[in-house]
Amino acid sequence: MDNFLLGVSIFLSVLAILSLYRAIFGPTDMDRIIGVGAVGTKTLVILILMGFIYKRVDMFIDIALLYAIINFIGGLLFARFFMRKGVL
Amino acid sequence: MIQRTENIIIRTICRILIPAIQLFGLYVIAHGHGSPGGGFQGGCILAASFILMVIALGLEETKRRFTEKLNNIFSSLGVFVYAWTGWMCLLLGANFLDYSVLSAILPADPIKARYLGMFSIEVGVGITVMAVMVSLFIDLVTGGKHGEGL
Amino acid sequence: MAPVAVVLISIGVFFMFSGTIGFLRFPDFFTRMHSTGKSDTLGIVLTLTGLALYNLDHGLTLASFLVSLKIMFIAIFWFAGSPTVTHAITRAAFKSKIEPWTKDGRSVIDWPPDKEETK
Amino acid sequence: MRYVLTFIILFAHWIIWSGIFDAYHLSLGVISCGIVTYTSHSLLFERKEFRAVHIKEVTRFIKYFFWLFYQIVLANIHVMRISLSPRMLDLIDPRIIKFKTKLKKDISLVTFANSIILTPGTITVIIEEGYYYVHALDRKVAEDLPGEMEDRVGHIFMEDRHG
Repeated sequence: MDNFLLGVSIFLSVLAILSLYRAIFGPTDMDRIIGVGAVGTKTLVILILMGFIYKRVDMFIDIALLYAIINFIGGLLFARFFMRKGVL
Repeated sequence: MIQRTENIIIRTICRILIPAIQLFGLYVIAHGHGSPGGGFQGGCILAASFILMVIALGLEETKRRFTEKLNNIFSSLGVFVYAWTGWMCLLLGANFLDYSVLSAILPADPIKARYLGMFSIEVGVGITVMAVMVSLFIDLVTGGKHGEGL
Repeated sequence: MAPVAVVLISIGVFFMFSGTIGFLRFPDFFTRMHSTGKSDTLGIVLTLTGLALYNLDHGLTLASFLVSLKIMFIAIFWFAGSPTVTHAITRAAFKSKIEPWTKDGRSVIDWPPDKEETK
Repeated sequence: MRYVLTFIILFAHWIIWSGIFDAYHLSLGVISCGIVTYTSHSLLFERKEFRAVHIKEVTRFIKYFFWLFYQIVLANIHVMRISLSPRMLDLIDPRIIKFKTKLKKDISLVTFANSIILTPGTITVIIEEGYYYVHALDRKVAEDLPGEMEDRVGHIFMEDRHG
């Protein structure tokens, strides 16, 4: 089972790197934002998987929840920041 | 002035999520000994909830809830708590922040007193970090004028 | 519990994979938003449900049950938060005049379409 | 009343997160929940009084949630087929459609908008004066709007009876 979880987290890392392509080369600013957001979703799952692999789920779960909150607030703030002269 | 968002979705969801985020920040401060986190991290999460409030309800409403005066009081209160926890140890004849001697004035044995001293330090750090982060954010987004911005 | 968890995690990861592929292939911003905002949400919810079930596999104690509840709490948080972020970014893009990619050039149409139009 | 309700909800969250049940941590939990209740009770509940109808709303919402999850899975498979297909550009026909809604309350507008967003193939772009602007990925998903989902959301929050 541990090997399965490890494989899943490696696969997710590959997906995160693929999403990073849009974050770097995205034609518009908004593409970059959702690229970063997509990397964030994969990182969230990887954090919990790491908790299972290191047998410290109760510890990593707090970090994952914090990561989810930061991702949420970051997305909203970036969306608001890149929309000039407007109210979100 | 950062206006209240006219967008129903963001306003409603933020209204529902802000209390949960604030409670999570307090949880991180209170459980700093047994799980990752502590004063600084918890203070940052509390500040994040206020940033969310600025997005959802606007700067004016946020300032009515968490006024400039309250902000100043909080940012010095945290340092006050931190410093006096240290000074109490000094006054009781030990080193700065050597909590175990606090058992002389607290109804607890030295191990429990060390625990409580650590907790009060974390509360002080958390309060200061929250207040300073919020005022930093407001100053940054408005260019220091607290008027136009973002 | 473990086989169910494996199946759920595999399906969730597959949804995330298809979301990433769509994210790379779709032609413009709005269509990319479709694939990354949605498939990732369903993928995360399925994966976290699978992990919560797997966590209960080591023996049902109060502590492990609470940890599973916490994992489900993250899933619910994501379920409420992710559409909001998607909406905020799409709205910001629309307001800052990013043109949607369409086949016939008419980006905004009334719905349901008029009778003459469908003929 | 809303103070009590907020406190109970927050304390349930605290118990799930904390997982330590000695007097010290529980008293910290009571203090923290008290602080958060005092600062943000008006955020969580806007209305002041509660009636028995609102319990019914919660149960209906949970029922609706399962139906929505089923729809999400169906629509996800549809979008997955599009995004993995080699002839992707022929299959999609994206456009922004605009339709009038009959929902009025804030909470039902938000629930409907978030349901539209969670169902793949459609994103709510703007809500303006009773009009929804929805970006749809192809014609098939656009034809389902507003449709059954709006009726169900209106049924949860009792739009027709002003409950």
